[in-house]
Amino acid sequence: MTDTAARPQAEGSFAAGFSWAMARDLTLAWRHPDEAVLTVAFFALVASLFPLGIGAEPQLLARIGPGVIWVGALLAAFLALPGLFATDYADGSLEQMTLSPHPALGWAAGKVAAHWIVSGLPLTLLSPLIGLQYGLAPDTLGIQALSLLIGTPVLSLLGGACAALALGARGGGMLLALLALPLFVPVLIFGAGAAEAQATGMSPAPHLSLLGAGLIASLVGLPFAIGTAVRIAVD
Amino acid sequence: MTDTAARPQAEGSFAAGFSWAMARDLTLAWRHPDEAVLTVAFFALVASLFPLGIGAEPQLLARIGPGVIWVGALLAAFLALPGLFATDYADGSLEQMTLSPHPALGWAAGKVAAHWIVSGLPLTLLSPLIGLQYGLAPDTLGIQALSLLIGTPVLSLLGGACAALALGARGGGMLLALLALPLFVPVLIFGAGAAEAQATGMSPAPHLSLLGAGLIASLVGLPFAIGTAVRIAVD
Amino acid sequence: MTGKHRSGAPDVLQVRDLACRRGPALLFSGIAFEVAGGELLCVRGPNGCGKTTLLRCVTGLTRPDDGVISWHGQPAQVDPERMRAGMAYAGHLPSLKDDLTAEENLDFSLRLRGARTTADERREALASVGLDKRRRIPARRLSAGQRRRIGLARLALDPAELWVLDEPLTALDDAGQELFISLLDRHLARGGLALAATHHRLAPPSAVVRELRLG
Amino acid sequence: MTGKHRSGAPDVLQVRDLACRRGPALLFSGIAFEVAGGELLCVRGPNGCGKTTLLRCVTGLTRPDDGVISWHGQPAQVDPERMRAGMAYAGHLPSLKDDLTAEENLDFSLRLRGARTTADERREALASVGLDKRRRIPARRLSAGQRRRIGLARLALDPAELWVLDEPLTALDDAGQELFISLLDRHLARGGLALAATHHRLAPPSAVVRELRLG
Amino acid sequence: MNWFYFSSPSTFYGLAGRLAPWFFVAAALLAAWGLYLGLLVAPTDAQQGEVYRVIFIHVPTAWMSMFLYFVMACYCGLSLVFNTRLSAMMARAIAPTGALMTFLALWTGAFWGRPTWGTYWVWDARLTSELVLLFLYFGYMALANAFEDPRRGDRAAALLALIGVVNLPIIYFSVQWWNTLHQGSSVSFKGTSMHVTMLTGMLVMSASAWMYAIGATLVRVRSVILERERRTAWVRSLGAA
Amino acid sequence: MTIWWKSWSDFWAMGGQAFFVWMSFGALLVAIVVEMLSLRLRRKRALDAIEEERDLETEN
Ligand code: HEM
Ligand SMILES: Nc1ncnc2c1ncn2[C@@H]1O[C@H](COP(=O)(O)OP(=O)(O)OP(=O)(O)O)[C@@H](O)[C@H]1O
Ligand SMILES: Nc1ncnc2c1ncn2[C@@H]1O[C@H](COP(=O)(O)OP(=O)(O)OP(=O)(O)O)[C@@H](O)[C@H]1O
Ligand SMILES: [Mg+2]
Ligand SMILES: [Mg+2]
Repeated sequence: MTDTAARPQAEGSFAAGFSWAMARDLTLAWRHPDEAVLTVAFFALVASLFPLGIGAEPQLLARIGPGVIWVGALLAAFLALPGLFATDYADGSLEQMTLSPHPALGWAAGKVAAHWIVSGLPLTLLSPLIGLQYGLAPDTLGIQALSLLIGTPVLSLLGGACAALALGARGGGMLLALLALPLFVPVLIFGAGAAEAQATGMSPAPHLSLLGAGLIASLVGLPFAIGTAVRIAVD
Repeated sequence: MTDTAARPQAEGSFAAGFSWAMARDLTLAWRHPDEAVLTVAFFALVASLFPLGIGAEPQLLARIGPGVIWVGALLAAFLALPGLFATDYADGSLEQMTLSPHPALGWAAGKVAAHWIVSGLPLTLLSPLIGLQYGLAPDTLGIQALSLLIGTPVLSLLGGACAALALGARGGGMLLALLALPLFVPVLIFGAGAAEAQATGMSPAPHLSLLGAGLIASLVGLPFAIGTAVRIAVD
Repeated sequence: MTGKHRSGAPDVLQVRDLACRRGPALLFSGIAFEVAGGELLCVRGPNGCGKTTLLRCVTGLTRPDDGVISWHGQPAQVDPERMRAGMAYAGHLPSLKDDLTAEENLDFSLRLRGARTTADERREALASVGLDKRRRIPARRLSAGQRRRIGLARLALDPAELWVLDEPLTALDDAGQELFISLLDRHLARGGLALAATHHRLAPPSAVVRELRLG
Repeated sequence: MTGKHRSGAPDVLQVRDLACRRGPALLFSGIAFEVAGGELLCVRGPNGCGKTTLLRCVTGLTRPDDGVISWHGQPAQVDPERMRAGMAYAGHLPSLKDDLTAEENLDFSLRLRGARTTADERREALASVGLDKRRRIPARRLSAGQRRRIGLARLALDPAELWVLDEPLTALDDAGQELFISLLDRHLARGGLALAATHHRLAPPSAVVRELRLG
Repeated sequence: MNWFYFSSPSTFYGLAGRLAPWFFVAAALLAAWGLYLGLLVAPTDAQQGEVYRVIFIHVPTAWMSMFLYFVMACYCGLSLVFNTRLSAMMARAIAPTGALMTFLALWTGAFWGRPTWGTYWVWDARLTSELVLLFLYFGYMALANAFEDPRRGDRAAALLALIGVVNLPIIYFSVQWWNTLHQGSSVSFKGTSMHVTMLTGMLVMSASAWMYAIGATLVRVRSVILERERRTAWVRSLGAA
Repeated sequence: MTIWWKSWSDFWAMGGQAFFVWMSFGALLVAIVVEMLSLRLRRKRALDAIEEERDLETEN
């Protein structure tokens, strides 16, 4: 063989791909911290739109609180989705990722992880504050935050898969909605269910364990699905 | 002067710009009817998420019905916004529009009109159905639809202005949320207020006339603002 | 600026004292030139010297830091619509809609320019750039060169007096380049004028070609 | 296919019987070629003949309708990761992030390719393509040619054996084109191989250049 | 006096530096006087009790929140029409102080509302439009900083500020146009329904807030000028000294 | 211009509404402190940026 040995041949690995994608997306997000700030601002805005539209009776608010917070979280997570792959697709970065020696599993998971850190995590941290506005009890607030902590990564993973699928397709963001929202619904039900169970004096454990099971299943299956969807999109 | 007179010099006009933009955007939308279908689907989904997150007690639902429908409409209108100028910006069409002999007022208004026909109108037409699910009374349904009919064009105009301003900015959708949602709030309040007044036996007229005044003011001022914002964006 | 020779026609486009800064640096300043009917002015210079910026300043897309652009003897700010009606700009971006066919793309871009053309004229123009068979295919399915050719067809039908062209030969094969040259030649012969930024040699046979060196 | 002459090196890339259809039409079929270390294969043909499609089939981005691509004697499907590690693709799209600086763009794209480079190497590579002063500017502020030059710096540091290049000379000025040729020449002299689709003449002095005509 | 002389950032930088301390001194003196009147001298309000003393910050900050927005919008208009650099910088410098004033009006209003209306917050027209004002300030700042090229940010944000001006009359007249919980104007040109010490205290505090806002804006605009002109020769020589 | 209050403790108690009054005046104080600090910080940052750039320039 020829003397390309002068330069060591490239080696791909899951870890390298994961850390590459995460580092890059976090750098991009850090360059514009507004994005993360704005996710949170959106969440806060949606949560305050409801008292506007519905009126501000304390019991009513406490009653719909957990549901509204989860719907707000879901919409905020959802809004951040189109950006997850769209720009990488348009500027050709996705082609390069598909052609890189790192397995698709790695960079797909890395991108979703970065997305969660920028959108899901701040949202989870903010939720107790919003909950206070709706007059939720302290223990309910805790369960609410816990359910978001388990639930939002599932949202990011599911959303990532849908975003990747919708990439090449026409209709853009709306198609995404149609695909992602129905998948989000079970997460919403168990997530809001946990806080509501706590509020009404029942045990939130069954809901939470279901959410956890969902998280594990998504972690195992979805990054691979995302990689495959991206490969189809760039063809 | 030279003999370019062989080809008649181009003439610009408001009407030509308006009809050009509307025809083009409707053609594009028609090529993918999914977009319009999906706006409506998103609206329907958001509206049905609430009973899921909150639980389905009839009185509670009837109470929050108008608010939820308006919030759903607002979010659907909002989600359709980024697409309004983004692709035209990315592929250079906006540059060509700014350089066309037609005044900016014309094509800006045309684009917003097309956007409303594709997103706001179907949503208004669907609202009575959703209202029925929430158990609203027939007269409330009518006022609800009327308030949407007056209010959604305002949302499209305001949203269009914000989308044009946010063009090329980092932070994308989230910045748009920060800009647009606070401006949407008054529309939401008066819109939902109209239906609620009707539901509680008061006159919806003051709310509706305020909405109407808002519509007239937006029609007069905002297309011009949109044109200016686009001009700033392509610089 | 090196002019081979100047025709006697009156100057249609006059630029005086143009300056533009980008970030910290002054890209160019004190640029002055005029172009008369039948003339082609080529803007040349290495990558990043400001050719694109200069062209955009002339069209009015970018606001220059200094200088005056006159159109038929009148500053362009006075009646920008008039200058826009008389000027066609073809920049780096294609301004094609991927979902529309070649035919529809051409139709819409001409209507935006306020040009009145018939379907036959448009069809003929597309045929002349070699897209006859592909005029019903969505633009996203066309090759890089075929997409550029839609732009050529647009130029051929645009009534504008001034063409402002940024890298017009990109992605075109030899036949495509010849086609472009002949289009440009016809435009200039008719009394039109053109301003182009390019790394290639442009030599339409019947025209006065001048050069402006930047950087 | 016209080969000037063939070196004795073993073939690294072998393509047999490749066919691809787009829409109703067969773009090409029965395409076969092989490229050995030190060789450059130029794919030529008029606009829309399928050059880009051919290149994408070879890289594995597009699935061909028929044919086998072998890498070091083994069909590429058997171990796609191995072929991907040994191949760098530079297509129509720049794969630059507008918000990252030239330096960061280069760093991330090399890490994605699994290449280990030091900051000094990257800085030097950027300097060699003339971006020394602009390496801290976000890519969106760079001119068309400067953006392409980041791609040249990337190629210079990529350890890949095979370069797949689609219109590599687009938007480059004369100095940039020479720069690219010398990079390509160094790559080939080292025993690398390259596959390029272009409308320009490419003649790196020390290499075997062959042509594949399509359409 | 040659206004163009001072509209150049480099001269204005010096001028602002010399003027700002005086505005702060004036603000401090007026505040001391106003707080003395408001907190120590003024009598209790018959209906509301002592909590009415919130008025001495609520009203001045509420007025300033609107007034600063108006001034900011004027600068924005100037910068859009005449492309003057300094007015864009002034607008940027005003925004944070304006947002602060808006926030204070909301906050003090909320703590006033709890004992008088029994709630911290209601969605009535004035409160809502004041909240929208806060978001307009935030939107202005976010948009102005969202662009790579600061001058693009200036122009886009200026347009937003001009669109938002519509909100000002809504805030101001909301108590007249709608039947709101918020009370109507008690200061008018025809006369006032207030105790004279209260009125003086409120006006003095307003003057103080005004001086403070000018001072803060001048200090901030100096930083903005430095950020924006940091590559010019005069800034270079400035730092080297 | 006589002082209204009988004693300091009266003053601090604000007729039983101390919480609301002092939350408001306290917020004013905090706001001014925060703004002053942010003004300082912004000026320092601007000067640092100038310094840094000058260093970079002399280095090249
Ligand atoms: C968060 C809640 C509140 C907000 C956003 C708010 C906002 C405002 C604004 C913007 C103004 C100036 C309007 C103008 O000059 O006409 C104002 C004035 C005033 N507010 Fe409030 N306010 C709030 C709560 C309250 C409460 C609870 C009270 C007392 C019960 C109150 C009493 C007043 C009074 C007396 C004025 C002076 C009116 C005048 O003389 O013009 N406000 N408020
Ligand atoms: N759905 C379709 N129907 C008909 N033709 C199609 C379809 N999709 C693609 N094509 C054709 O396939 C070809 C794609 O060619 P490709 O992009 O590979 O060309 P190329 O040789 O790279 O051209 P260029 O020199 O212009 O870049 C084009 O001629 C295009 O018109
Ligand atoms: N914010 C900035 N800071 C520094 N330089 C900048 C900034 N914005 C733009 N530039 C520079 O301004 C120039 C813009 O040039 P322009 O795009 O007009 O070049 P061009 O002559 O068209 O080049 P090409 O031949 O590559 O297309 C580039 O050199 C770019 O690096
Ligand atoms: Mg250029
Ligand atoms: Mg091609």
